[in-house]
Amino acid sequence: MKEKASFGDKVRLSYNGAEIEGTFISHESGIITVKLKNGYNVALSDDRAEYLSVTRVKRLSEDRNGEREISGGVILLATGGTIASRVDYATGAVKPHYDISSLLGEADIREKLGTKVIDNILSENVTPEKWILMAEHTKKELDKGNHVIILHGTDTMTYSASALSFMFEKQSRSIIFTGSQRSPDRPSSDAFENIRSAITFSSLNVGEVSICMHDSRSDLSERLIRATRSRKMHTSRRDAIRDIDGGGLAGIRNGKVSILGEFRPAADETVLSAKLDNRVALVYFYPGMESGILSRIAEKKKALVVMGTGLGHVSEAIISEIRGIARDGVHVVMTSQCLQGNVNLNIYSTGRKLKDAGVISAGDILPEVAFTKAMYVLANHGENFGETMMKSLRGEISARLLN
Amino acid sequence: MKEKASFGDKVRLSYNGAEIEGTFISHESGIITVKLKNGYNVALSDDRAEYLSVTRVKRLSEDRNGEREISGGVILLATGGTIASRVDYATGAVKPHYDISSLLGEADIREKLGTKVIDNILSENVTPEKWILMAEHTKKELDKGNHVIILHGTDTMTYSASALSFMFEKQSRSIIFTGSQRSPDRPSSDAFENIRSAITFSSLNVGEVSICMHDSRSDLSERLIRATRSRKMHTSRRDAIRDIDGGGLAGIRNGKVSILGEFRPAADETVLSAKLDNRVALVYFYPGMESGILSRIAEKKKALVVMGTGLGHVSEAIISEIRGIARDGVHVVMTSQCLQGNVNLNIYSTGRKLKDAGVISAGDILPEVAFTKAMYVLANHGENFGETMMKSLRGEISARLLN
Amino acid sequence: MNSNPIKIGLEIHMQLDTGKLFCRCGNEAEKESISTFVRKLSLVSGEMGTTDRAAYYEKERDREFHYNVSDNSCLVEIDEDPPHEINQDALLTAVRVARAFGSNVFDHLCVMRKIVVDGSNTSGFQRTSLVATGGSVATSSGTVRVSTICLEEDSARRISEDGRKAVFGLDRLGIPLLEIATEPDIRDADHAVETARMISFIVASAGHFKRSAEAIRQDVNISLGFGRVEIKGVSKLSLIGDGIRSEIGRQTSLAQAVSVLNSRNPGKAYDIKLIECSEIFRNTKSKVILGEASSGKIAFCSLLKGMDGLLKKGEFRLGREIADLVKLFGVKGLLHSDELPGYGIEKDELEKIRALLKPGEGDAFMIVMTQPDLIHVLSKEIQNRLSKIADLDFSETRSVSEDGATHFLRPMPGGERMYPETDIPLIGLVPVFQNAEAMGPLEDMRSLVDRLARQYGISRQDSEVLVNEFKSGSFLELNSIIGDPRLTARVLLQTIPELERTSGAIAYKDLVSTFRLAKEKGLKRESVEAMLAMCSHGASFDEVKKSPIIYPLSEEELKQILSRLDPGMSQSQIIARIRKETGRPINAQVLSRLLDRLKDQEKKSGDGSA
Amino acid sequence: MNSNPIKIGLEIHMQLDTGKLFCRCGNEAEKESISTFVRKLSLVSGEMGTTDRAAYYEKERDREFHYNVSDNSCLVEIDEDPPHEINQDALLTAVRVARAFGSNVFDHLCVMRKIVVDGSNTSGFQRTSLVATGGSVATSSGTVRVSTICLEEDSARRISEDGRKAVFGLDRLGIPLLEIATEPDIRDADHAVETARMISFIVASAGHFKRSAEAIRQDVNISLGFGRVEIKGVSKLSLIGDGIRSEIGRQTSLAQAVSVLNSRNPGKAYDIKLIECSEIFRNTKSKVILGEASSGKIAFCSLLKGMDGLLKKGEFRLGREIADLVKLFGVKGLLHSDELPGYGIEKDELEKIRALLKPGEGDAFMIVMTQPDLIHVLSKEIQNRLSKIADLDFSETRSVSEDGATHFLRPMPGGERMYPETDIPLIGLVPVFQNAEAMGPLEDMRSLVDRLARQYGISRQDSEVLVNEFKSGSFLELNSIIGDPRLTARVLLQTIPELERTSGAIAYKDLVSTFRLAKEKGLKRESVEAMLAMCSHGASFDEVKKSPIIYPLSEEELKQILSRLDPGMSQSQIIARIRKETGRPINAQVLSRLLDRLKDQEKKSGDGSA
Repeated sequence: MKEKASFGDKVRLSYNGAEIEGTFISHESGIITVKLKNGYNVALSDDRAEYLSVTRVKRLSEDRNGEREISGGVILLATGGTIASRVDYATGAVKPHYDISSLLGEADIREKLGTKVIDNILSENVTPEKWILMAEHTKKELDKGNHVIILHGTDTMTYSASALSFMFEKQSRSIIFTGSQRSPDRPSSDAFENIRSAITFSSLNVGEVSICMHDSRSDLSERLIRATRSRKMHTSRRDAIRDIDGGGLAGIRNGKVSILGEFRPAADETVLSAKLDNRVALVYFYPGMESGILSRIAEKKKALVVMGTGLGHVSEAIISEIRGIARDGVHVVMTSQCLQGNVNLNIYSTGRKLKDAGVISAGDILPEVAFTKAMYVLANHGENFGETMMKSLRGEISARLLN
Repeated sequence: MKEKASFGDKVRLSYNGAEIEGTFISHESGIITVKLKNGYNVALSDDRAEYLSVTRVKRLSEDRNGEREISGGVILLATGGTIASRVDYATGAVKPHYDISSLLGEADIREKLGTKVIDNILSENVTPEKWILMAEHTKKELDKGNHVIILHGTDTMTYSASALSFMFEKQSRSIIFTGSQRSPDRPSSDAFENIRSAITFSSLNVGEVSICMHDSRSDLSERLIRATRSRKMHTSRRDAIRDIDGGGLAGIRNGKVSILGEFRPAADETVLSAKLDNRVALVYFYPGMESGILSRIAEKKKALVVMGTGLGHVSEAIISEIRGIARDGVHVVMTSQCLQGNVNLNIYSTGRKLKDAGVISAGDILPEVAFTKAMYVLANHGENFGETMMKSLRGEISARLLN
Repeated sequence: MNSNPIKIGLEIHMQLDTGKLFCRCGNEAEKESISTFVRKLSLVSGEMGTTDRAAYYEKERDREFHYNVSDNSCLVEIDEDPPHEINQDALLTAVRVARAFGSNVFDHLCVMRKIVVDGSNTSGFQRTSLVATGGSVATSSGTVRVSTICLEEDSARRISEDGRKAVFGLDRLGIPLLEIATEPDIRDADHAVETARMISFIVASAGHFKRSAEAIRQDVNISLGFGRVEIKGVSKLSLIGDGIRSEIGRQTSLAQAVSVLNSRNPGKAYDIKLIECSEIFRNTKSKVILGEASSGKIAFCSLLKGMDGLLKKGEFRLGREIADLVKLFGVKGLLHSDELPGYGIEKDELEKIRALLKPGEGDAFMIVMTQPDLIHVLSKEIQNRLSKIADLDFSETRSVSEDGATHFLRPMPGGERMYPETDIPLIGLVPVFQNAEAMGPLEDMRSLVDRLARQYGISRQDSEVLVNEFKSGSFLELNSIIGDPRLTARVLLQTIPELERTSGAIAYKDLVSTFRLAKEKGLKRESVEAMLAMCSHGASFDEVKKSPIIYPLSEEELKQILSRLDPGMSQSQIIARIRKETGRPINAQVLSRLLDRLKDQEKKSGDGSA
Repeated sequence: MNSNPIKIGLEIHMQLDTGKLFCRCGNEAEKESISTFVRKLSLVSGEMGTTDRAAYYEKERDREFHYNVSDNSCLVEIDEDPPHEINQDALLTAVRVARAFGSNVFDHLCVMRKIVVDGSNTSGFQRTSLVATGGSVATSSGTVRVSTICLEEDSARRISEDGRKAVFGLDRLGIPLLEIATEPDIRDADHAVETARMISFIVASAGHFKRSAEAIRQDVNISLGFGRVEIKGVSKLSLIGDGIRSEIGRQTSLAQAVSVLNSRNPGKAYDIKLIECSEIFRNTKSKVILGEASSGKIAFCSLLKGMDGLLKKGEFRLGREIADLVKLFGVKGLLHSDELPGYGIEKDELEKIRALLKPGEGDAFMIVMTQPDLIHVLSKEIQNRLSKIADLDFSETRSVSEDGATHFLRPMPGGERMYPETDIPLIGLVPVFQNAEAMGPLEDMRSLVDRLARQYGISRQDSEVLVNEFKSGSFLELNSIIGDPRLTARVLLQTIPELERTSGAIAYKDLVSTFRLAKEKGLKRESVEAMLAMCSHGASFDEVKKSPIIYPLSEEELKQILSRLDPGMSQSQIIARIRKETGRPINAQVLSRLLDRLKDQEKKSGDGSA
């Protein structure tokens, strides 16, 4: 009885003696899902269901991506993520599926906007190769005089945005990442407000890669955050992406923009160095971590970003292992599990030993940002790795820590 | 010229033609450090310094640990950490070195207090074996009718306190961890207030393992936090250890205690299961993580706690690897890098695939707590690992998420 | 005119007191607003790619929704956390109820999202799932078929609405609702009331229903052949009957008006052009116009072709059909020619309006006071509604007021406003079946009445009322606290109904608290009643607990009062006097003892003085 | 009596304007209090295991310290982040200065913590390091040897103090201070002033010093053979001389008093027993006692053995030594027998005191108003101080008031109040030496005077004053903004001193802002002076910028005024009149042109009317 009907067909089935009539949705893992006329879906065990009739219904093409070129305006580049999610009938869960125009249906802003789909992935599947692609697409649009808004999943938004931040050594227009924590197939989605505010923020001409997301659980305010000082701090809240210590650039509330911090203005030209060396691993230290494990992770790597405890510590037991790894030419960068505050290897004996073992620390750089920065520095400033890691290139390290 | 003088001796040296007179501090790595009469230390390159005279000074014994047994009171168990730190002349940095009595010099509270040194380590060097030792010492004191205050480094305080929390299935008296972010050798140390408030909190008779630390940057208020809902969120602030979503049990401000949340009262008896299985690793997922790395980490492990992105995701590329690891009998527990909010494997296709691969998720449990819990569950409820991980044993999982 | 038979169907929604459906919050809030937040709702394509009409209609009123976060809500209600596992007690109850109706229960539950963009759901949808179809309930007028049994989430409680801002409380959002829908097998108003009662009883007997103000709501579907009208949210049984009767009357006369109208306007051209006419009313004395104008509204008027005498004359009430609609857009000032002159509008003003609109024979006109930016949508909406009515399509959603009259609420929602709740995988019901099996069938009405009377020693009459009013669950719970069935029955059947009639409603949680305190402190009926009276007058239970007047007078206090009283008074006179003076409960036993002692003393002192 | 030679040494502290020493905050704050926090300080064992006496003394006054967080501070100043790397500019300046004195610079810097528990350092210590020892400065009275050159952090600014609560601002905390200490080679007050000037010049000539109110502070060490007295925080050169002179007078007469005292009290028993005597003053008319009593203080008295006539008679002022001490504990009301009767205290009250204390021949007594809980510490502290004085040990830390008088501050700190700053590893100076080498030696006083006069075309006299008053750095910076050396010199040497004398101080940052605005808007001297006058009167620069009165009158405005004036007035009369009327700058050129034109017109109209 496989594939008796296809999505959208009208079906009649007998089930447990009763008759079920409706629209065929799916038939997976022994379950036939039918949408009844009253709108409810019912799930029927296929061993007890029998098709009485199937009426084929021709579905309209779903090709409504609505891509639209533009120059001298604002372009939305879609990469996937929740903001691009729709129901996946195969698993019953949400999957990326793009139709940018539906996101703009509400806003009376189509005129100044272009749209383009450059990828269609859930953001946990992003890779350094994808960042390079994103950067190249972005470069093309900047060169056309467009501000760029990248629609991206929130899970790895900080990783992607900071990677682009490093690769764009200069940028002539705004590059803003936005996304949503509630998929746009629900009326309460944050996608609409986030996109609208990103478009507003783009006119500030911030010459840094930044992120625009909700600033609270209310649909009243969005915040523009420096990519390299952002982090997703909640699995599900709308305001999950926070600025960690000094990453807040601008805010919007009821359409009114206010400047929250200093930022680099847009440059006259765009300089993109679309090179990343992906031989970097990010490692979380934990008490009792046995020696040997770091070396196994460091195999074939050029740099290791370690998330140590407190000011940047690991146990005595693996300091010597780190010394060996560093001696073998793998850069070891120390960050902190605490996320906030500076790493400082001068305070405790452990820190001094780590420093002596060749470990690099870079103030309050966030672990995820240190990870993407290491990829950029390896590929572009490999000969001065340590020195470049310690220098703030894109506001990723705070000279003054205020919180 | 090695070991010509020892710490505390009076010395006269000629240096660069001038004469230097003072107290000998150290001679390490080619540098002789001398404390001048005006209190300043000077560091002299030993190749240009010559001893003119050395007068031996007999130092008083430093044996002032001041251990003191007690029953029916409050006992401070010292394990090391910043709260026990003093200057280490070997490296010039701070190292643990215990003299509990000096911490109490200020407080007019000696009478009700006992003190005991059970270890002397920097907290990054703590191990599951040490947790068992701590638990056993604690048990002995509880059995004597004492409330227990454990002085511990803040770096891994959450790990240690949550490990004890799981091992103590019942406790007849308070077990409170405290520490300091500024070492007590400085007048501005937070140690004094933290210990004083921990002693006050102990009278609440909370039947859970908890943590008492500063609640703000001011020396005015401390907070009692459920061990399993605590996390160090700043490398250096006094209020670095925060309660993450519902871990606040009680507060103190100017000596006034207020109850902030519900807690389990002390039980009639103490039940300790001092068993942990240390074959657990904590792994941070990052974009582009290559397959193979997880398997290498999982070698000889019984459980892997993964810090995924967002609601608990990893890239498509390593889901199949996780499936293999799980099939080989290694439990895989998913937590979130976001730290706040629930892990939920039902929302996105990635999550559903992970669930299908056998991955366990446990609401909003913190990664570090999932790590110590896994050790406890493996050793004590190994046959029901998944089920027990998903159940809140010590308030580590919130039934209701309010933030 | 109406030759079609009347068809009536019911949807009964009953709250289950199991705790919320998709999180672990309880049904009752202690604090109703610990924080607030604001949301907007946007409309997106539904599962089948088309947008629902009713949803669109709500959205058109572009609003801001403010929510009060209660202490029985969490991130799930705030729409900041996906739903958790379904509440197993609620699921079990649903299955047991479905079996009691003889319905076909599905093996799996597909949780759906029903789009609701009026703000009553923070997510913009209500989670609902079809548990069973089929089955029936036997009534005195024959069998009424059950069409569907759904388990769904209750919506947020609407607190206030002011223009584009609506305020909701989250305390109710997410409480499980069991919805039993019947086929249109009901014949008339009385039959509907009986059917509703029967269905409610079956749900109540599953043990997870407690009667309270919002615990039950009924929707009535009624068709006279002009499309289906749904009367939403009827909270009392008696209103079902009244609503049905008045709706039948409304549709009947509306159909007559349409017939007149269509005869006058064969082309059915109901163009509504709202023209500004504020200049005409510059010096008006009309309070209606002046009042609205003072809040910035402006007068517009429009011709109503062919409607003269149909707007409000005799049985005809076409005017109200327009007024009910525009009210939704905040337009309070609607005046039409059937009631003019009047409302302080002078003849010369009317003449000027007529000069402007040039109404012909049989034409009417109306004047509305509104914000100019609403004019476009208002014209369109009025025109749509009139065209629909003229087509004898009366289908829509209506509400019913306390007097039984029904009012336009919104157009009837389409069938496509649902798509799957993607955050919740398919829920297998087989383990629930096993549990339901183990618990056996639900107790029927008669045997429950018998059991209550027998087991708790209350009168058969009381037992019957408890069961009929769905108070048996409350009775059992409260009695288990205090262990005094007669007191419990009295409180439920006399004290509370009387208090609710004379002062105000009493929350079920306060009732529970009252019984607990009475048990703890050994308080008697007088104290219980004093406490409930305070609750009914709006006191918080904290205040009640601390009030001295709920505690009986102590022996010492009684003695002191007695010493002041005329010794010649009878015991009942004394009780009345003390009650009046102190307002506090009197322990009759103690009083008797004291009076006896006083008499003895009197005797003795009498003896002494002899 | 005093056969020992007078020995005077100096410590000159000068702020370097390089930005802060151990973080990357600047020297100047825009906002002085963006948040606040509260700390306590606890005393712990020092490096050598003993506790410092002065530190203990501070701690005894158990206080709460409130800090205002300025916008030029970060977590380092809040003591919530360990120190960052040392400021390389400050380090380089220190090394260049040390070389200019011919001092021996160490190869490494050991940063130390100097315990300070008066709250002026959030950490409870000041970071300081010894850069060099030895060297000298040549003066007209011979060579003065330099003992040490230290680079340290400035302390927090004390804003207010009220009992146990002290308030500080973080804006100043952490600014680098270069401390030059001399050996006690200075002979007298005038020599001290000259030496201070010479040293300050050398530091200033390294280019990182800007004269401002708090930028320079001098400590004077003085010994007459009775132990070393340190006069702290002298901010003006002139006060150095006055302070030294008054301190010599004080010590000389104090030594004489001690000699009398010791002859009366051979056993040196200075037991202070404070006995409550409030009963005696129950009906007192003494305003001193009544005033203090109204704030809850109580009268205590004590015998002062052998001190009659030494407390305040002729040259003797032993009473002030006690009063200065008790003032630190908030005791304002101290009365002693040398000044009684007096202060409204009556004879019979004195008799009662005498009856209580029973003073013998040569004994004095005192009355103090204080809180009872301070009695124990007060008695102990007074007794300690008197014993120490009687032992001819006058060593202590003192302050100096504007009139040149010195006052007790606290006991002299011991030598053990320092231990290593463990958060900062040893700092190697060799790379700094290379930079210092590359920059060459500092410019000496004479060549700088020459260069300023020559290069900028200002008078030699102005140049000398600029250099002498350490204003050459400011001159160079300000002139680089505005490019007008004469205006710059005038502002620094005339405008500002005059304004600061007549109204108030002007922050250096406002001076910079004024010059920037003048440059940007092309404003002339009159405007600059108007701006500075506003600043001096306390206006914020934001207010200044927006004020119309700093902008010259436009041609139009001038015309209008002129049209109203008597045409017969002279140009200078006109200017005076306009200035008086408008208070605004006048562009002389424009005015002249207008006047000329007016005259022309007059002529013409004269012609016309002829």
